[in-house]
Amino acid sequence: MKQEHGGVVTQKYGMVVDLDLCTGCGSCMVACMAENNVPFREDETDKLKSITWMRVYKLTNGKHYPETDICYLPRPCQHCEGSHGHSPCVSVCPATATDYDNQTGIVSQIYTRCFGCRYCMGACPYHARYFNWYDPIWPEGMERYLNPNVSPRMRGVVEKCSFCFHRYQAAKDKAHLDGQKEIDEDAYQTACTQACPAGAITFGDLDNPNHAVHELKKQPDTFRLLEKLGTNTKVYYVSSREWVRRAGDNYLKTEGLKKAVL
Amino acid sequence: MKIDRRSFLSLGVGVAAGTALSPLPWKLTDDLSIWTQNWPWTPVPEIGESSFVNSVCTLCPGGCGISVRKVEDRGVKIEGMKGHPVNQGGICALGLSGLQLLYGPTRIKTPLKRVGKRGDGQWAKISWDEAISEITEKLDGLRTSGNSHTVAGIAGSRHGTVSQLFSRFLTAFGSPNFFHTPSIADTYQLALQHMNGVSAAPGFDLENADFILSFGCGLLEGWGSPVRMFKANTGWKKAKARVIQIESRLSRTAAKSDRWIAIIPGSEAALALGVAHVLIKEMLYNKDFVDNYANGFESFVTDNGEIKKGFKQTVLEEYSPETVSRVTGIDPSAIILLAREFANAKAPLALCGKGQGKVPGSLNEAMSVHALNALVGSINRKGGVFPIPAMEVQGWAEVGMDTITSAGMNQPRIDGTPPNSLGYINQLPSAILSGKGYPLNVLFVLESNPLYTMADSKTVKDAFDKIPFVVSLSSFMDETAQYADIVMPNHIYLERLEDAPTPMGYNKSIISLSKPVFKPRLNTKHAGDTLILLAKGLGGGVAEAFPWKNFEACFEQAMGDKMKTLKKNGFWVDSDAVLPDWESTFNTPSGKFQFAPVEFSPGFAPIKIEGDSTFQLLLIPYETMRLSCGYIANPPFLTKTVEDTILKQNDCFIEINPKTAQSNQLSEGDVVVLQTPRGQARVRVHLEEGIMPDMVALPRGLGHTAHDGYIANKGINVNHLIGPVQDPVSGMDAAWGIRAKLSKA
Amino acid sequence: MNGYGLAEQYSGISNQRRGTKVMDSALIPNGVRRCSLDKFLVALAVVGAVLLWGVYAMLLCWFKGLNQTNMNDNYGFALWIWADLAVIALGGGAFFTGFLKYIIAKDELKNIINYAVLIGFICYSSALLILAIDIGQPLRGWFIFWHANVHSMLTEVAFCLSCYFMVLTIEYIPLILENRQIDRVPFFHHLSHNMHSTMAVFAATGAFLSFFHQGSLGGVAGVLFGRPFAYREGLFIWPWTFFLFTWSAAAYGPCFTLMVTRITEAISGKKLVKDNVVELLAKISGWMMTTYIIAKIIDTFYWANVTAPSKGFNLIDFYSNNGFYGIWILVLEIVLGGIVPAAILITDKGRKSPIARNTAFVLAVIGVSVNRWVMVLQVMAVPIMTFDTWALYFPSWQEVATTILPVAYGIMLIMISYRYLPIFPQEAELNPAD
Amino acid sequence: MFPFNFEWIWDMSHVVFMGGLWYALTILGIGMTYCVVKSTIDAAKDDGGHH
Repeated sequence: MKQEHGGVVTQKYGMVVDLDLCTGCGSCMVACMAENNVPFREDETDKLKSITWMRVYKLTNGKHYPETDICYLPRPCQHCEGSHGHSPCVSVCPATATDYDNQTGIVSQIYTRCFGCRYCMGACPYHARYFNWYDPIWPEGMERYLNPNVSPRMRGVVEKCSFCFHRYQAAKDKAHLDGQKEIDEDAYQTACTQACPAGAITFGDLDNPNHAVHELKKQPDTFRLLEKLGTNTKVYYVSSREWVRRAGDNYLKTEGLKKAVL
Repeated sequence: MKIDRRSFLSLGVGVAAGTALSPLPWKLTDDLSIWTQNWPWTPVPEIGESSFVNSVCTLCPGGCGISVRKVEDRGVKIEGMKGHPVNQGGICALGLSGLQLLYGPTRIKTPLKRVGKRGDGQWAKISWDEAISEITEKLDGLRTSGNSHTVAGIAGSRHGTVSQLFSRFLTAFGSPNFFHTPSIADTYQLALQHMNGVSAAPGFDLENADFILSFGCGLLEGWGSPVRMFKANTGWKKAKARVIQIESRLSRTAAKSDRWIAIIPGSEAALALGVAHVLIKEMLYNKDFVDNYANGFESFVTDNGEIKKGFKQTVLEEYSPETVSRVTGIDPSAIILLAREFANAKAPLALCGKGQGKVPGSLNEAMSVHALNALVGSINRKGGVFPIPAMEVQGWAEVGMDTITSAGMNQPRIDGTPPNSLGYINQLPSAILSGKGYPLNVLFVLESNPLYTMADSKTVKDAFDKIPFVVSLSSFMDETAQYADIVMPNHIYLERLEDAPTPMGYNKSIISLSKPVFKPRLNTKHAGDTLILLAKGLGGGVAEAFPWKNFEACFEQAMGDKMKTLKKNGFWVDSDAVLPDWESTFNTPSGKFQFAPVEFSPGFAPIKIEGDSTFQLLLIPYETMRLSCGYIANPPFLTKTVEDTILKQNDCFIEINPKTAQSNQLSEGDVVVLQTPRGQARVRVHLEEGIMPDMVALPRGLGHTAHDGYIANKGINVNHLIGPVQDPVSGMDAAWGIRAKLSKA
Repeated sequence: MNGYGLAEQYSGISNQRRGTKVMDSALIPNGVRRCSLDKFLVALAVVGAVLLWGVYAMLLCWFKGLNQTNMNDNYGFALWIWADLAVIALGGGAFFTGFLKYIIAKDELKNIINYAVLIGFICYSSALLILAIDIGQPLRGWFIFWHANVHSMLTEVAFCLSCYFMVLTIEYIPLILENRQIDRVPFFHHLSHNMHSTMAVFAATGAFLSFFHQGSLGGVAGVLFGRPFAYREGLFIWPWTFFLFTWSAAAYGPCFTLMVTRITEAISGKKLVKDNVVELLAKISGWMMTTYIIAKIIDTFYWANVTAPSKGFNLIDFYSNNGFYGIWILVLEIVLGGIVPAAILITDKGRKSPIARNTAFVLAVIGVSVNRWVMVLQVMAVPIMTFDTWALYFPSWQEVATTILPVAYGIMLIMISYRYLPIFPQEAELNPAD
Repeated sequence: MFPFNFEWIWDMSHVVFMGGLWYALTILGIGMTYCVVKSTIDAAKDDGGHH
């Protein structure tokens, strides 16, 4: 149900990613880079220094040919709620440069506030946070495509997926102007959701019964990444393959796969 | 005043304390932090009025509608166009990166004339007038000396107005040598010609099929129209349709399929016929279709009295599951199961064309697969395959044939094929190098990059060396442009007016309108306008064939009454087209579907790839959505998504089964020399369970030597290692791999 | 106070010894012997060269950014943060010795407290310098104070660290003021005296601050509930590592003070602190270490059997399938770097034997350094998502140089302080003029 | 760190944490002020008393 906080309707934005549909094509990654002015360098093959707010992981079932199997898993920031907004990264940031927005459930990052201590990166088990090791440089002329709704980051700060928060702001402003109390599901969609050619990503208010994600997250084959850590993420994954669901968390050898309880 | 130590100390302390207490250090600290938040070298995008302009993406032949977000006159984002029938709002990673091509450093800014040695990259900037007059002078000389046929043109495609204008230019000039970049679509067209008796492209009603038997098609790797394929795949998952992928490598398509059947590559046709064997033997085929609407199933007597084996007899005699199993490496029981499932499905559909279908491939294979569809009646019906007639330009007047033109057009094509054939670009280099026939004097290259995309790039380059004058109309400084004598840069797709014709495999005729979203940013010219200017410069009959003021006029005439719809919707769909039936659509001599065309019948004649037994491994190229391997090279964003198991720094990786690696004493990351009969390259080893033992796979799309630092010199171009293999039936390239060996570097 | 008094007590003894007149003798404390100025300057220059190398690397990091390091998005915390945590643990000798002297009134420790303070001062100033290099935006580093998030352990670290550094400065100033020339200025003479008399208050404040910042440094890793290797349950807002870090700093810090003292003695060729003082501090340190290591073992046991399994990890998962972090590192930390030195230092025999004692100091320093290493770098290395892999890292030369920089700086400060300030009250007595 | 910073909330965490901080800073400040002032006075006395 929708939450009311002091008369204000609050949302809990989240995603349901259908891994059966995801083909690992990379559209979500590029859509995100293009939308959010993510910088690039000549050599981006060191994936530990390559900023990809949305990253598609390749999972394998570890079996030999020809029983081997592959699954692709897009990983945006999981926008952990933890318990009561105590997400792993927000609680550790010394300068209040990242925040859990109770209004939307979005974990924000204030680039001009961040002074680059990288504690949040250490706190995040999903490697969803990226540091600007280099000055962002666009080849001459290419800075023309930069999106004015998202400020390019400077060297020395941490950045990450914001669930395209600027789109939320735009949608909110528009809803306000139109005299609407609520933001329509269509009015606010992330760039990756919109781009996904397989329609594998669904985005919306997890608490709003009118939004598709509300029901999708209750599917039987749903899981979240590292649920045991108590990160309480807002990105749900669906897979019909058991080994994929099991890859979502760590299990002791003696342990069976937890049935999705919701 | 005497300055003793004490007063000096006091003064120092005083100054320090005074400074500390003044607002100065605090103000400075604050200012410094504000400065770091606004570093002048970190760009601040300008704000402004935001708008969306619809167009079509022509970076690949997929023909997806796009919606370009603009802020004032800047393009800031490309998104999929909602409601476009091909992609329905979806968009691929390459399409999303388009603005990096528009604004990227690899664009050619102005016409160029080579000044240094070929390929050295030394250019003089010239004006458009200079470029046009220099070329027309040269062409005029050839034309008047009766050598008009020694001019050739290579286009990226043979469809679309610009390509047809290009072809028209060569015709009017008097040269039969129009070439295009071939693909599986050409082979399919031949299959349809032989078996359906029509000259058409194949349309697959994928969305309504419920059992997809894919013979190595990279359905999720860019086969057909990529985004449409993703959408179709999602539809299959939701409708619980089944996809069986027959492929030697666990591609993304294989991984997403319901069953992956690894096959010895090159034996796909045998499997198709093995499946046909089971269908026939177990009477699982569509009797109605086979008995009433098909010919050549049973043995028959030809016009000249020969008894020709029918399809049934051939298949029953030669393609038992056991026989097929030996060739394909697939268990007989798996073949039988597959056949039964295929037959029992409501709307089964078999497809072929390896990977993206960049290589035309074996005609035998295409016909065997097509025959499989026929057996189950999946021809010209919902969920099946049906012909999509090619759309010819209607509005243009016939090219007038003056004496020079007809003389030139009566010359044989340089590749030795009949004047009106599709042309075998794969045979062009050897034809040039063999010295038989006539030499080529001028080559025009439009929207294609043969020096990169054609197999055996070294030979292609040698052939280029024999052509004294190469003109590139590329927008980018690609390998071919770099090797040209004159570059007349085309507008980039977002700056130009053109049409995107029906993409390969799409089940309706469709034209999408590419309109100039941006004013041309550089001193470039629409290739259509360039061609018109060249024609006008040549005067005479050539100019008469190009009566238009500019390309826009030419285009509007070509589109005719579709123009209104195009302008309104951004696309035109042949919505009146009725699904062809079995009764009236086979245009063969018998009026029926031909299982065994008189010319030949489908069978399994394996394509012999190059290399002897000293090369113990098989090298196959593979394609991925994250590497653009055609005329367009990877933009930086796309390259950023390439996994570090494919590219690490400048090294690319071969995929190899751990078992094979072990027997070669190789482990993950090892640097090795990959050697084939065509060449060798330094690569690194990536162990991958998802590939058949004794094989190595290398991605297409790497190893550029031109373009910018974001893609150049990364990895190797698989075309350096693979040579073309001529299909014995179609004459087109059918190389699916090459034998190879590895040695430690 | 006594330190002051002692200096005065020996002020009558001339340092100008027959045949060894030193050019800067006016600055050298009375009654002690120092090498020639030339020799001193040459040594200073050698260390200074290393320092300059470090400064060059530091400037590279500041002007070109942290791409000069081999850190990456998996290793946001690396060598520097380890160095930071290690020097602060090792510098813990200052607060704990101060605590013992001023609060518990172990008066003998006055003979080593100066050096403990100096070492502490060096360690803490180094830590602050390293932090200033480590952050991506040094010019906005002060946002940690200005925009403080009071829930962050790092905020607690920053505040307590800075405050405690002020305390150390306050403790170090009187020592500087005791230089013969400075002492001649009446104001400084009195300031030194007055600061000494107020020192207990400062020391108490220092101990209070130290408790929190040492602890919060432990908390930095312990609160990471996204990192099962680091995460610990705890008391209120503080994970067990909070208390373990404070405790270990108190236990191991004095060992570092004693080790550096021993090294100083070896280099100067003089006995500087009497054995009974050393043994007293070693004994206290030994017992602290004993209790600490018991607590650490209990913590490890609980974590291995309860905390980690609840997150889906077995202990061995943290120590296998990688090329570096084997179970050996746990043995090194707890047995060799904990149980062994503790056992040596709590026995009379062990303490009295210089070899055993010094070995224990070294092992202890290694032990606590390994603990801090593990709590920073292994935390980053252990894969968490099942499809992650171990991330190993090797520092760049810039990181190494900037980490050595404070060492060089420390050596120089010790050289200068030792030469010109009466650091060791017992020096003159132990090394009589003739 | 000051109540006028916008992150500041009047809650337990801020009061305890910042309370501790300002408490420590106050002690250090007062302590040092005392030392400096007293030393100035002492030095002045010395001057008067023909040191």
